Amino acid sequence: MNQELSSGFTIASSAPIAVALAISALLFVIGLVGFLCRRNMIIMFLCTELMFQGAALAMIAFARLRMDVSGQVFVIFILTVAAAEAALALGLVVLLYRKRETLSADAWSDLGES
Amino acid sequence: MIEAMSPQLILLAPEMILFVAAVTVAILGLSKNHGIRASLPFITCAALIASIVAVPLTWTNENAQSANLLMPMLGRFVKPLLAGIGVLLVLLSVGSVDRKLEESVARGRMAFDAHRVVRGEFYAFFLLSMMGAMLLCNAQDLIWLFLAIELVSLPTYIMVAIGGSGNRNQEAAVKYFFLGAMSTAVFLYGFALLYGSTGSLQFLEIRNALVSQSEGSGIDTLATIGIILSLLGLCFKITAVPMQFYAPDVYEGAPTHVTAFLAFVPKTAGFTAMVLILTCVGWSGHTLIDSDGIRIPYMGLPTPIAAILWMIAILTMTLGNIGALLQTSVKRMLAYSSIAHSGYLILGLIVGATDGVEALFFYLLAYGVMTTASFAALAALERRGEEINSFSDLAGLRLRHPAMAWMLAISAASLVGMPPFIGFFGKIYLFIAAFEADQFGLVLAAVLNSAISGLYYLKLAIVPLVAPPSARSEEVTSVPSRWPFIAAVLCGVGTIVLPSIAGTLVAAARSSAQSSPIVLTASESKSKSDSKTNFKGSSSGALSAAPVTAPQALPTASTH
Amino acid sequence: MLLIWTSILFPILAAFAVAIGPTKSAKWTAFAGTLVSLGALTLFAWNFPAWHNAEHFPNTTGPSWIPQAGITFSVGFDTVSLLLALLSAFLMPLCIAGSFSSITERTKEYYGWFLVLGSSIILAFAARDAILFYIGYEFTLVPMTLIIAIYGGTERRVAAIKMFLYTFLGSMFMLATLLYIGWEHRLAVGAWDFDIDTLTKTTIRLPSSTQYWIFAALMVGFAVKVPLFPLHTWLPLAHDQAPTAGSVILASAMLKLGTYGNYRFALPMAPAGGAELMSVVAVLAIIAIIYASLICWVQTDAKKLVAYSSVAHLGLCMLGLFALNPVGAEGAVFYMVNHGLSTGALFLCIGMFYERYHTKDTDVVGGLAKRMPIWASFMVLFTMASIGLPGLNGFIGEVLCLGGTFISEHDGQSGYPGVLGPWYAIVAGLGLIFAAMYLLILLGKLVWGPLREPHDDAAHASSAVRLSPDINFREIAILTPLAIACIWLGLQPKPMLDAIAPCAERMLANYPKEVERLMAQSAGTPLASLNNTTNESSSE
Amino acid sequence: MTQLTSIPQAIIAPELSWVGLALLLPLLAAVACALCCALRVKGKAAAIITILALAASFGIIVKAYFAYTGPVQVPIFQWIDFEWGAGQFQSFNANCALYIDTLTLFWMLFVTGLGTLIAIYASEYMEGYCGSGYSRFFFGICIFLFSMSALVMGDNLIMLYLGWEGVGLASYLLIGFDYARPAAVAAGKKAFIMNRIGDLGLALGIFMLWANYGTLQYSELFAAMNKGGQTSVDWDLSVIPFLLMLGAFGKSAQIPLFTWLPDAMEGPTPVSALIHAATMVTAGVYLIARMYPFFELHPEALATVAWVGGLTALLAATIGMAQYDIKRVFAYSTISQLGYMFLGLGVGTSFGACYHTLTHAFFKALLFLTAGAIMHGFAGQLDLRKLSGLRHIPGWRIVSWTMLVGCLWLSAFPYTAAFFSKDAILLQALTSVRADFRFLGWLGLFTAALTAYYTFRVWFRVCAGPLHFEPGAEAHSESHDHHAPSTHAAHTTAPAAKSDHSFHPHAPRWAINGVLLILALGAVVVGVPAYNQAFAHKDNWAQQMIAGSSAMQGAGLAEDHGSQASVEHPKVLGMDAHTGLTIVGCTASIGGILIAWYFHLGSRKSADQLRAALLRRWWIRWVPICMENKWYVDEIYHFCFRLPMWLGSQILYFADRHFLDGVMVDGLAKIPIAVGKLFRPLYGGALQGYASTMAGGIALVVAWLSWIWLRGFN
Repeated sequence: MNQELSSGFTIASSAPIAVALAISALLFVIGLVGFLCRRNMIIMFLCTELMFQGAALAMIAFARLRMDVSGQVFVIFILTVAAAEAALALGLVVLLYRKRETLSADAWSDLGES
Repeated sequence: MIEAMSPQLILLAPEMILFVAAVTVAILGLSKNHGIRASLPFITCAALIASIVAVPLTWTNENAQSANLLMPMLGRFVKPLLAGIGVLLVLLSVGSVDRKLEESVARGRMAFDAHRVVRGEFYAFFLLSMMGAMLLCNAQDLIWLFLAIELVSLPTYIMVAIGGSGNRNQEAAVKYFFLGAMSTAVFLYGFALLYGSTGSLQFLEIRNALVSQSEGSGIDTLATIGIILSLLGLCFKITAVPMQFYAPDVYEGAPTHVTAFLAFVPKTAGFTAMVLILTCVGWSGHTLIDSDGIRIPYMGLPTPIAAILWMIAILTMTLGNIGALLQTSVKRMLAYSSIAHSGYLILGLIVGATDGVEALFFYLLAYGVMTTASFAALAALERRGEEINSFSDLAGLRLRHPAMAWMLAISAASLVGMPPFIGFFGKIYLFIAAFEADQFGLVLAAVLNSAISGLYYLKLAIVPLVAPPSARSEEVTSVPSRWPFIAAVLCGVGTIVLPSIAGTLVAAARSSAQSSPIVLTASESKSKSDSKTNFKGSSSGALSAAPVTAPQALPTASTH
Repeated sequence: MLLIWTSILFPILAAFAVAIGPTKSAKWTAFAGTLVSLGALTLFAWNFPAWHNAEHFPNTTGPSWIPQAGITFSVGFDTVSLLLALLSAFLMPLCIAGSFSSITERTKEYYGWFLVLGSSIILAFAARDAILFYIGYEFTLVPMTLIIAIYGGTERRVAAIKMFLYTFLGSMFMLATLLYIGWEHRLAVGAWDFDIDTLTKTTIRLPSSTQYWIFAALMVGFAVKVPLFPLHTWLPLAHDQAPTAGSVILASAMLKLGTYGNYRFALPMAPAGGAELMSVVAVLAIIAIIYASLICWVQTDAKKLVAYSSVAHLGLCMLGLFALNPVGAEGAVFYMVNHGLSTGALFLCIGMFYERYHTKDTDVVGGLAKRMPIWASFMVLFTMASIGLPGLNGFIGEVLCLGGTFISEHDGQSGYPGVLGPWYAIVAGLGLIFAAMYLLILLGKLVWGPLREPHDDAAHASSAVRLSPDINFREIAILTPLAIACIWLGLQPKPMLDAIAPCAERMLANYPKEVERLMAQSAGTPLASLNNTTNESSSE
Repeated sequence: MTQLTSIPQAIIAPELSWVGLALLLPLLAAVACALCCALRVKGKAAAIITILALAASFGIIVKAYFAYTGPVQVPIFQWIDFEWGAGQFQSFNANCALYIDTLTLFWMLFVTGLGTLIAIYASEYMEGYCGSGYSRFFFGICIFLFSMSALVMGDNLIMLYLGWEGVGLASYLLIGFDYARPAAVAAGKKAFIMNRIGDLGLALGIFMLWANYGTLQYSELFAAMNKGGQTSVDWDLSVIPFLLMLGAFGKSAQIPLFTWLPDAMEGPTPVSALIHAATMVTAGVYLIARMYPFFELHPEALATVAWVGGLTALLAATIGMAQYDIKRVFAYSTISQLGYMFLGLGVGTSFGACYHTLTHAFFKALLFLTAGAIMHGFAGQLDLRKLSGLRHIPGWRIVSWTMLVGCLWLSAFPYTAAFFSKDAILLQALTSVRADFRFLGWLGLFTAALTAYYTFRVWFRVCAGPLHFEPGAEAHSESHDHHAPSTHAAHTTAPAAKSDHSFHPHAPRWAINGVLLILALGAVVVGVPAYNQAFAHKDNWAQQMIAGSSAMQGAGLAEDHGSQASVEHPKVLGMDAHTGLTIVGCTASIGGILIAWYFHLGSRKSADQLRAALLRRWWIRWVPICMENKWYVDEIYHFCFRLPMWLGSQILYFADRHFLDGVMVDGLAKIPIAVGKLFRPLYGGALQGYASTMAGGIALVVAWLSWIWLRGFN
C-alpha cells in the first residue's frame, strides 16, 4: 500500500486516507461547534479535547500514509499535553464554580465594553 | 562535562538554569520563613540573569553549526531579550502576588498555611513559561515547536488566575484559557496538515520538501492550508486580527504585572514560532545554493500566504488603533495598543528573509522596553489597594507622583514613535525593511495608523502631566514595595538611552535573523526515502561551505 | 564640529541643571544655558569658512548611528541654516528673559522644556542627515505642546493637542517620503544612506512622475508647519493660547523649520515635480496672503491678529521661494530671518502689555501711548518693520520676494525662467495694502487713541509681580537688541544677502532646465531633444 | 514718437558726497529729537536742533546749486546690491546714492527752504505741547524731511520708494500727533492706507521697469530711453506709466485717492502747511516729472494725467466753495492746484507744472500758516461764519495782509507769480493740437474763476467786514493737560455770548509774523523769473532748471508747440495766444473776486438767500447738497470697498473657525472614533462571542483558500 506520492496529492486515488482525513476534519468541526454552542464550561473543555483528537487522528492518518513513525510520536505528545490541559481546565472550573456557583460561561462576561 | 554533551544540549543551558530555578522557587514558596518567601522574586531574577549570562557562553558558532538548527543564531538574540525583559517583569510583580495573605500573616491575623500560599507557584510558572519561550528558539521540529508553545501558554493561564485577588482575574483566566485551548487546537490541526503534505516533522526536511514543491508546480494546497491554519493559531498568541478579541478583557482583568508579562512573552514566542514556520516556507531573501553552488534567488512566500498576512497586518493595525480611541480604562487602551503594535510587527513577517525578521526582532526589543515601561508605571501605583484602571485615576498624577507621570509620558511618546525614543527607531527600521520588499501600501497604512495612534497616546501623556487632579486621583498612592518603581524608572531610562546603542542592537538582531541556506542537491527530487540519508551529509557540508555567521552583506537587489 | 555640538547639547545639560537646581536660580541657569549656546554658535559663525560659497561646513560625515540604515550623526551648516540657527539661538535668551515675570508657578519645568526646545531646533537646522533632521524637527513638538498645555491661556489643552496631532500627521507624511527617497537611493546605489546631499543627487535623476509625488508629499508635510493656506488652522489657536515666550519661539523659530524644510528638501530634491506643482502651490501662497490678511482685519484679539499676520507674511515668503530665481529665493530666506525678528518682537510687546492688563482684547484695552510711551515707540517700530516700511528689515524681504515673483515668467531673461508671473505679484501686492491696514488698526487701537484700561483693576493689582506701568529695564533690554537688528538689517542687508546668494543659486541649479522642459512639454515640442539633457544632469 | 532730445548722461562724482549731508542731517536731527523725547526734555531744544539742521541742509543745497556743472551721481553706501549672472537682467542693485540734476536742486531748494521756515513757525506755534509732545513733533518733521530729501535726491527708484513710504510714515505720525483725539488717529490711518494703495501702484511700476529694463537707476534708465525708448505694444511695457500714475495720484491726492487730504487737516497746522500743502503732495508731480520720458510708453498716458488733473481741479474747486472750515477750504484748493499741475504735466509743459509747484508751495504755505495763526489766536476757531473783520484788531494786521497776498496769488490775480505759472499751463493746454486738451484748458479757466471766488470768499468773510468773532472750542473746555494754562486767557465765558470784550485773542509774536512776512516776500520773489521772461524777455530761470533735467523731454515739447504756435499763431479767441490768454485769465480771476466781494462783503445775507433759493428748486437742489457733502466720495468708498471687504472678512473668519477648522480638521479626527464605535459590539465580553468571531475569521480564511484551490483546479 506504499503508493508513490506524486508531488500533486490527489485525494480520490487513496480512499482510506481520505476517509481518515474526513473523519478527523469532522471531529475537529464537531469540537469547534460544540465549543461555540454549549454553555457548560466542562462540555466546552471536552469539545477542545475533541478538536485535539481530530488533529491527532489526522496526524495518524498521515503517519500511516507516509509510513513514518514521527507522526505517531507527535500524537503521543498531543495526548500528554491534552492531559495537562485537562488538569488545568478542571482546576480552573472548580475555582470558578466556587466563586459563582454556576458552570455556565455566560456568568463570566462583565469585563468587555458594554 | 560540557564538551561531552552534544551541541543541542549545550545550547539548552539557559533553559536548564531556569528549570532548576523553577523547581527551587516552587519548593521555597512553601517555607514558613517570611524572609525566604519574600526573596522568591529575587531568586527568579537571579536565575534569569544567569540564563542571560549563559547564552553567550554556550551559544558559540561551533555549537550553533553542529546543532543543525533552522535558524542557528536565533536564540543568541531572542533568549537574552526574553530574559532581560523577564527580569523587569519580575520586578513589577514584587510584593503584589499573594499580597493579602502575606499581609495578614505578617500582622499575625492568620497562621501561615502552606495550602493557601501561591507566590512560590506563581514564580515557578513564570520561570516555566519563560523557559518555554526560550525552548522555542532551539526548535528543530514541529513537536518541539508545539511543546514549547504549550509550555509558554499553560503557565500563563494559571498566572492570570492566581496573580492577583478579585474575580476579574478569574474571568480573564477563563476567557484566556478556553480561547487559548481553541487556538492551540487550530494550529495543531495546521501542523498535522503540514506534516501530511511534506511528510516530515523536521524543519529542514519540511523546508526542502516545500522548496522542491515550489520549484515544481508551487506548494500544494494541503501545505498552504496547513501553514495558514498554524499561522492563524499563532495569531492568538500575538493578538493578531481574527484572534485578538480576548486581549482587551484579559489584559484588563489580569493583574497589571501579569498583563505586562502577557503583553511581551507570549507575543515574542508567537512571533518566533511564526518566523520559524515561515522560514520553512522560505522568503524571497533566502539563499538557495543549487547543486553546482550557484546562488539562485528564491521567489518568496506563495501569494495566498502573503495576501493573508498582508490582510492580517492591515486589519490588526487599524482595529487596534481605532479600538484604543474609545477606551476610558488605561489597561484596556494599552491592550489595544499592543494589538496595534502586533500589526506593525506582522509587517516584518511579510517582508521576511533577513531584513524583515531583523526589523521584527529589533522592534520587539523596542516594544518590550516601552510597553513594560507603561505597565510598570501602572503597577507602581494603586488606589485604595486596587489597581489603577481609569484615566481619571491618572489625572494630575504629576503633583503626587512626578516620576511615574514622566515615565507614562515617555513610554507614550515612545509608543507613538516620537523621535528621540527607541520606539521611533524601531518603526523607522521596520519601514526601511518594508521598503526593501516594496511594501509601500503597508508603510503608508502604518504611517497613517501611527498618526491615529497619536490621538490616544497623547491622552496617555497629557492626562498625568497637565490635567487638573480629579477626586479619584487624590487617593492614588504608590505600592508598598519600591521595586515596581525602580523597574519603571529603568524602562523609562531604557527608552531614552537605548537609541544611542541602536547600531549594535540592530547588528545583533541581524545576526539572529540569518537562516541556514537551503541546499538543493541534484538528487533532491528523487524518491523521498533516500533523501533523508544524503540530506544529512549534504546539509552539513553545505553549511560549512557557506559559513552562516559571516555577517551577510545585504541580499542582492531583489528583482524589482 | 565641537562648537555645533556644544550649541546643541549644552542647553540640554542646562535643562538638567535647572531640573536639579533650586527653583529660585532656575531662570538664571536657563538664561546662562541659552547664552552659552548662542555664544558657541556665534563663535562658530565668526570663523565660518563657507560664508561665500554654497558648501556645507564641516562636510565630513559624522560617526554612524545605525550603519545598516545609513543614519549618521553628521551635522554641518551652510549659510542659510546657520543664519536660521543663529536667529533661533538669538531669540532663545530673549524669550527666557521675557518670561521671568509672566511665569510664576512650575518655573523649573518651564525653563527646562524651553532649553530642550531650543536645542532640538538648533539640531534640526544643523542636521545634515535626513533622519537626524527629522528627529530635531519632530522633537520640537513635545516641549512646545507641553509649554502650551501647561502655561497657556484658557483652553490651552485643546490648542496644544490640535497642534501636536496636526503637525504630527504632517510630519508622518514627511517621514514616509524621506524613507522613500532613501529607498530610491538604496536602489540606485545599493546601500542606505540618509545624507541630504547624496539623497539630493539621486532624487534629481528620478523620473518626473516620481519626483511629482515626492514634491507633493514633502510639500504637504512642510505646508502644515509653515502654515500654508488650507492647513493653517492650528496656528491661531496655538498662538492664542501659548504663553508669550512660547508663541515667540513658535512664530520665529518653529515656523522657520517648515520654510527651511522646503528650502532644504522639497525644492532641491524634486525639481521636475516641483516645476509642475509650483504654480499650484504659489496660488495657495497667494490665497494665504489675501485670506489671512482679510481675517486679520476683523480680529479683536491682538495675538490672534499677529498669528494670522504671520500666516500672511509666510505666504509671501513661500511665494518668493516658489519664484524659482535667485532674487525670490534670497528674498525668501531674508524674509524668514526678518519675520522671526519682527513678529517675535511683536509677540513680546503684546506679552508685555498682557502682563499688565491681563487681556489681549483690543476693544477693552487701548491708547497705551499715554501710559506706556517707551513700549509704544517699540511697538510702532516693530509694526512698521512688519508692515515692510523701507529702511527697516521687512521691506527688503518684501521687495525681493515680490521682485522675484515678478520676473519669474516663462520667457524671463533673468536666466532663471519660472512658472509664476507679474499677475501673481500684483495679487500678492494687494497683500501689502491689507498688511498696512490690519497692523495699523492694531496700532491705532493699542497705541493711539484715548487711553482705555480694563476697569477691573483687581486683575491689575493681583499679578504676583508688581510691574511698573511702562516697560522696565529688563523688558527694554529684551527689545533693544531686536530693534537694533531690525534697523541694522534694514539699512545694511548686503552682507547677509551676499551670504545667502550662493546657497540660493545652488538650490535652484536644476530648475531652469526643468522649467524649460515643462514649457517644452506644455508647448508639445518633441521631448527627444530635451531628453538627453535630463539624464546627463548637472551633478555638483 | 517725437524725436527725444537726449537727457544729459550723469557722471559719477564721489567727491560731491558732502551733498549727502543734506540727507544725513535731518536723520541725525531726528535721532537727537528722539533722544530729547526719551529724556523728556522740557525746553525747545528739539526745535532749535531741527531748525539748525534744516538750515544747514538748505545751505548745502544752495552750495550744490552754485557748484552744479551737470547731472551727477554720488554713491554713498551699498544698500541692496547683488547679481547672480553677468547679463543685463541678472542683477538687482539699489544702492544708497544721490542723483543730482537741476530738477533735484529745483525741488530741494524749496523743500528745505520751506522746511526751515515752517520749523521756525512751528517752534512758537507748538509751545502749548512743550512738555509732552514737542520733541516728538520735531522728530516727525525731521523724519519727513529726511524721507523727502531721500525721495528727491535718490539715485534709483528704490530710494524714491524709501522716501515715498517715509513721507507716508511721517504724515501718519504727524497727523496722528494729538493721539488723544480719535479723529486724528483715524485720519492718520486713512492717510497711510490711501498712500499705501498709491504705493502699491508705484511698487508695481518699479517692478515692471526692473523686469523690462533690468535696472532701476535713473542714469541707466534714461540711457535706455535715449537709445530710443521702445513704445512696444505688449502690455507690460505700456502699463508702466499708468502704474506710476497711480502712485503719483495716491501721494498727491488726485481723483481716485484724494479723500485723505482734507481729513489730514486734523494734524497741527505747521504739518498741514509743510507736508500737506507744500512738499509731500508735490512728490507725485516730481515722480511724473522725473520719469517723464517713460510716459511716452503709452500714447494715452499723458492724456489721462491731463484729464485726471483737470477733473480733480474742477471737483475740488466745487467742494472748496461750500466748506466753512478755513483749513478744509485751503486743503481742497491744494487738491485743485495740484490738479492744475497734473494738467500741466499732461498737456506737455512740465516746466509750467514745476513752476506752478514752486509758486504754489509758497503761497499755499503762507495761507495755511495764516490760518494756523488765526486758529492759534482764537483758541481753535476756524469756522469762517464765526470770524469777521480780523484786520481791524490790532496785532492781526500782518496776518490779514499776508493772507491777502496769499489769496491774491492763489486766485492768480493778474501779474502775480501764480498768474504766470497758471498761465504757462493754460497756454500750453489751449494752444495744444488736441481738441480735448483745449477743452481742458477752458475747463481750467472756469476752475480758475471758481478758485478766485472761494479764496476771496474766505478772505472777505474772515478779514474784511464788521469786527465780530467767537472763540473756538478749546478756550472753554477745562484747560487741556497739554495746553499750558498760561497761553490762554483763563477766564471762561459762556460760549454763546457774542460779546467780544470777554475774550482777547492773543496776537502772534515775532516768530509767526516774521515767517509770514518772509513767505509773502518769497511768493513775490518766486515770480521774478516770470517777470524777467514776460517783461525783460530773458529766459525764465525755472524753465532752464527744468530743461536741464529728465523732465527736459517735456520742455522740448513746449518749444515745439511754441515753435508751431509761432508758425501758425494759434489763436485764442481770435487774438494772439499770449495776449488772448492774459485777457481771459484776468477776467476770470477778477470776475471771481468781484462775485465773492458781492456775496461775502457787500451783502452777506444775499449769500444765504441764494443758498435757500437753490435748495428750494428740486432740480438744482442736489448741487449745494452734494457740494457741502464733498460729493459723498467718502461714503461711496465706504460702501463700495470698505463695507463689502469687512463683511467678506467676517465671513472668511467664520469659515476659517468653523468650516475649515471645525468641519475639516475636527471632522477628520472624528472619523477613526466613529469607525471605532462600529467595531465596539464585537468586544461584548461574552466568551462564546469571542470564540464565534474567531471561528468565523478562520472559516473565512479557509473558505477563501479552498475557493482559490478550486478555481486553480479546474
